[in-house]
Amino acid sequence: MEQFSMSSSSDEASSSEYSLEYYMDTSWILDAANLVFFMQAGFGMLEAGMVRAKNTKSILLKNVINTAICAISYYCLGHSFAFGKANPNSFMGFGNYFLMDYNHYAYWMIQWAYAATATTIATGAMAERLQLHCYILFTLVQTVLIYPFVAHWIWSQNGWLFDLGIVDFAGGAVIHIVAGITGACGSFLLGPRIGRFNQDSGKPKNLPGHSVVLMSLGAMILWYSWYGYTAGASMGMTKNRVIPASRVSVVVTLSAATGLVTVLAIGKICKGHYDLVKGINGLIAGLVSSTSSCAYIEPWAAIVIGFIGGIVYYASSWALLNWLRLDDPVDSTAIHLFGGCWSLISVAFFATHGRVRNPEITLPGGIFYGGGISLLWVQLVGMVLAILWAGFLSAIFFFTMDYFGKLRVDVDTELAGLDNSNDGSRAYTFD
Amino acid sequence: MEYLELNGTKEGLSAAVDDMWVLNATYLVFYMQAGFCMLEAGVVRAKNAKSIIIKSIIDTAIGSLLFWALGFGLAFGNADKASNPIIGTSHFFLINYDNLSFFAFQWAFCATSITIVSGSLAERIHVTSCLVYTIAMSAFIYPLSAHWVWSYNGWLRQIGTNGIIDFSGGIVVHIVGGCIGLVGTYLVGPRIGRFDSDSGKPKPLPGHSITLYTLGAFIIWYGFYGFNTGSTLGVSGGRINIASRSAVTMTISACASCATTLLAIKIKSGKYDVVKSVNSLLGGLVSSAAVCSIVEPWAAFIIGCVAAFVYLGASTLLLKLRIDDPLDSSAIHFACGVWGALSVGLFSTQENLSLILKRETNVYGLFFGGGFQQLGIQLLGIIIVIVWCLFTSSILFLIMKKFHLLRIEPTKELVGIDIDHIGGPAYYY
Amino acid sequence: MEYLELNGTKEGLSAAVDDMWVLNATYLVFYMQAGFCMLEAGVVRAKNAKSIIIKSIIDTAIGSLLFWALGFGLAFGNADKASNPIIGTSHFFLINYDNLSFFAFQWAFCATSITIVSGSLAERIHVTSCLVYTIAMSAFIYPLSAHWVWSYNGWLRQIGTNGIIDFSGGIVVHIVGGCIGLVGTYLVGPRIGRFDSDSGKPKPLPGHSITLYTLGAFIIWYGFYGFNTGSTLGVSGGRINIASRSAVTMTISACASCATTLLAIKIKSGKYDVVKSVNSLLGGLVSSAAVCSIVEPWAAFIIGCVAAFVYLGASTLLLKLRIDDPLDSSAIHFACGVWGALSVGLFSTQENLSLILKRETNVYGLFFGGGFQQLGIQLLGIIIVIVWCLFTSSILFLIMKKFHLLRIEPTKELVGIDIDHIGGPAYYY
Repeated sequence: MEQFSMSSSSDEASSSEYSLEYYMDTSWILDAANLVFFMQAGFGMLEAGMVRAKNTKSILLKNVINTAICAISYYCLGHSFAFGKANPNSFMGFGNYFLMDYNHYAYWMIQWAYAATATTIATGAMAERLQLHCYILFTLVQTVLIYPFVAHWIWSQNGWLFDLGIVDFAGGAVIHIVAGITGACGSFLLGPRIGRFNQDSGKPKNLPGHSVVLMSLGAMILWYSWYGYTAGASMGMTKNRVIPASRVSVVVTLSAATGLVTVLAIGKICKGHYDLVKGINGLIAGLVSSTSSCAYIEPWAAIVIGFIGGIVYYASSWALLNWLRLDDPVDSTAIHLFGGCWSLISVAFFATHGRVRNPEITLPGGIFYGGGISLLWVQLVGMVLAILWAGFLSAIFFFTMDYFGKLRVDVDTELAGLDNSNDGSRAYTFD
Repeated sequence: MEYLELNGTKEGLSAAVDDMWVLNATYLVFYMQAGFCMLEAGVVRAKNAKSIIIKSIIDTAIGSLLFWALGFGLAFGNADKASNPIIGTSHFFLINYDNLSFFAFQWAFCATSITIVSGSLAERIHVTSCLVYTIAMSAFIYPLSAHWVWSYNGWLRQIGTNGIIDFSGGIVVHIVGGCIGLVGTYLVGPRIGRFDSDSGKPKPLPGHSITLYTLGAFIIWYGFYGFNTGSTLGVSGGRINIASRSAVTMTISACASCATTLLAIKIKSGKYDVVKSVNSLLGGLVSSAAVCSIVEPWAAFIIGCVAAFVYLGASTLLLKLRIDDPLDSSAIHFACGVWGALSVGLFSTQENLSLILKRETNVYGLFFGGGFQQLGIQLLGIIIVIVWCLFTSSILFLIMKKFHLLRIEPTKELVGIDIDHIGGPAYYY
Repeated sequence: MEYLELNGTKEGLSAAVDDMWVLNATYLVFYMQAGFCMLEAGVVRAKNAKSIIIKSIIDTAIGSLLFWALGFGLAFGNADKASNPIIGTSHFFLINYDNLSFFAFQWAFCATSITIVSGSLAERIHVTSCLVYTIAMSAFIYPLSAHWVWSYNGWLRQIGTNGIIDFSGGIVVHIVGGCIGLVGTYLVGPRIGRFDSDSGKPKPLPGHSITLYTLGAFIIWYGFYGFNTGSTLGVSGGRINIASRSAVTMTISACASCATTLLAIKIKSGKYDVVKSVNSLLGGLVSSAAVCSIVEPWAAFIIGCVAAFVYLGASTLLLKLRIDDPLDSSAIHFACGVWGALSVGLFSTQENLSLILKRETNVYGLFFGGGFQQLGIQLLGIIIVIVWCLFTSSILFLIMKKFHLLRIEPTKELVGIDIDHIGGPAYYY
């Protein structure tokens, strides 16, 4: 993100506002923002495929809510808290509420699309049992109180983690860790779905989603839009930024492919057959694993990162389910929280190319390139702080909702399916 | 659209960048066909899924061919000011025409307009009649409206100080498509079982897959970014700022409209309604089409909120009038299109309007003190286009009705079009 | 492809714009994977949906890894004219290679070629054999064809006045994919129940969802815009005009092909056939791949109309020969690919050909008086590539057959691959 100092270039934009460079950069951002937005369709299909047919409609509604409500709240307040220009400080931004006195609309577009992604990922973990109004309230909390602060710390030029020199190119921490931990909190407080664990033995039982085809469609759409998601974070094409954008495209593809292959191979070895559902999750875990580092690493490192990302996903998914009893219907905690952490940490080992977004700090190079472990500490601090902030605030929110009995649907509704009670009718009618 | 330099010189890198922008937008608009196809397939019953898909394919394929052969010439032929304000007369089959990226973009717009109609007529008309109205629309009805509103010498473009303002097809695409769909669905009559035969109360005929429906809506939304921002026809000369503004305002207006409907229905009936919310989202997008480049974000918010009620009102009114529009296409595209086109006269600011017109103007939105003139012109333009569509499409559909080409027989309708006409159902599980 | 300056210096703004164009196109081509995946999933029976998806995804992933490791080096290593015309020998693992956007674009092409094969082999082969042919194709078969046709020093590129012309992979991608698929499906044999065991008449085994099928086709269409227009490898220096032309001609050719099939089948059998029309649409796109940048729109129309009959003829012929290709992949990609590659020798105009070659040429399309040379070169190239694919893939598939890795057992085929190999069915309703 911003390492190529979007905000500074928009300061100097007044001079260059009518240059071709400016037009190109902005059109690049807009194109990328469209793609990032399209991730909503990808997540929508992915999650719809992973839930049971009786809850499909509610999950689709959830995604529409996430996108729409997020746009409104991010427009009103979220963007100001993250990137507002008045009274610069290291904790949060102020000013430019309702996009007033703000001209860089394209920048708002892509940031909104990022914020919407963070919301959608988080709510996936709470699928099939959360009351629908919680989706609306949670979206508000996430896009106004939780996400913008982390975004400010890491991506804004005044942010304190930015000053420390944290490297998070396309949001491994800002988006995936934040989304993963909030989702995990919600999912944990909600408790598992009915029937997820055997009542006697406590063994987890499979509750397969209703359509692997939709899942794959969603994953393919995600893969596609991921190019905009990561390459767009270069925030432009000129001044040699096209080179990291090209690098990003190659790196992301390699780590996604490796993630998929790794998880499929593990499944084949452990279970004797190819597990497509896990494989697709592995694909996404591979994508997530390289988000922080994608502009800075060599292609071979992408393979290593994707490989470890696949293992991290598979192991954490198993551990969360069997040890923590966390029932995450779409595995978003394992993919995004652990994948996001790995992506943030892996930068400290593999980084070699490009320059860090803070122009005053030179990227020391990863540990494998003899850069020392200073960067690793910064990355770890960023990771822990993002987890604490997002985890703490979201826990308060979910506790409050739970306290007033507004969190989880009642047993009858859950058994009948959310669609039948909340939205009136089923998602599918084949007569 | 085209307020920006269409006929400017095409030289050098900035021209290349402009064309690149237009081409990318064109692809997105073509991709909206996939969205409409899924949207429509999801909302019909499984027994008619295949027939609605073939209609989508026909209108894209046949419509594109005819627009290439005739439509584009009628719409944008002889774009120099000296020529005919009613109809274009050159560049048929792209003869002697070089600005292919502009052509491709217009082409995709025409395909969108046609595909809107098929939603209104779903589940009960002959595939053949789809062929007929596709030909009529792409070769004649759509091109003339486009000429009047968008061509440099179109007569609606020339009235008043600014001429009619329709940035990216709120009138030309959505009102035309929605209005023809409305006429069609009125003349075809409701689907069997849609209204109780005794009481006349509407009964729901739910579509077979909300998932497909939502997927379609998301794809349309995605494509709409090409639709609205591509209408700058380039990025150079500050046009990228107009495009950025369009992207932001259309997003806000769509989301506001969706949220309004969601909450309004929740408050009224205690349930969340996915289909209506998504429809309303589309309504918000449609109402932003004409106006997205010339309003402030907060105005887009208001436009979106109003669009929700426009959509809900229109949808309820249609049911009261016992007009059965399976996809609510006419409520979405016609009613919200009209609202969007009117809102140009209400919310456009002087600064933004001057920017897209490339000259200072004293006539702008009513709410900003720009007077009634622009509102009047918009109203006039809307009425003209509606009358044109009503007239031509009534004739078209009545002739088809006369020759029994319009509606399939009741027995076949009950069985489903797919079995009889398309050779088997869409699904085998 | 690569007729345009591949190795030109990459400096300044115009290089950035060019790379941006290539990258956007690359994303679109990768997105075609989603299209193929849905297309193939829709056309198989529900019991095999999961297995076809896993094949699609595996070939993208493994294919990408191998093309990165080996394929790209074999195809485009040592692109200076002094080196080997048969095989490239550098840049394995992207070592010492900087033009990453070009690499990514080529990569997406390779993935497309591989994924075409899995359609032909659907519903009856082992997932493992999919792994094997993916490795062979991405590391060996595809790269060599690409080297011959596209690399500066490829030997097919150097024969005759212009060398072989394959603008965006009609030969390299579609003929290679389609031909290997054809060999595979012939050696695997038809699905159980496809041909009546007594009479030998083909019986339909309809896919489980036409909706998915159409969605896939629309996504492929969308991705094809990247496929064809991205092959300019940039927009500067007038290349954007070539891209615009490609976008227009490919659309016309696809629509013409679709419309022709639609009407031809309607006239012959009285029904509209969605699957065949959509296949024909894809056939039109495929036949435009080699030729889209060098023909006039009207020629694209003719190419499309002929492509429809090429597709229909090939499809019928395959059934006559009792070759069961579940997706008609070989009819679409192989037959229409051949037609498209030949049409370069028939329809290319001197002006357009000079433009993409960046020099005056006297050898061009036969119908424009450019003589037989180009047609002959195209024919030669096609034959060479076909022979190459036939030879390598026969060996490959025969070895797999020998070791019983190719086809699953009949009992499992009847139950469906998903239950046995992939751990459960694709759907739970």
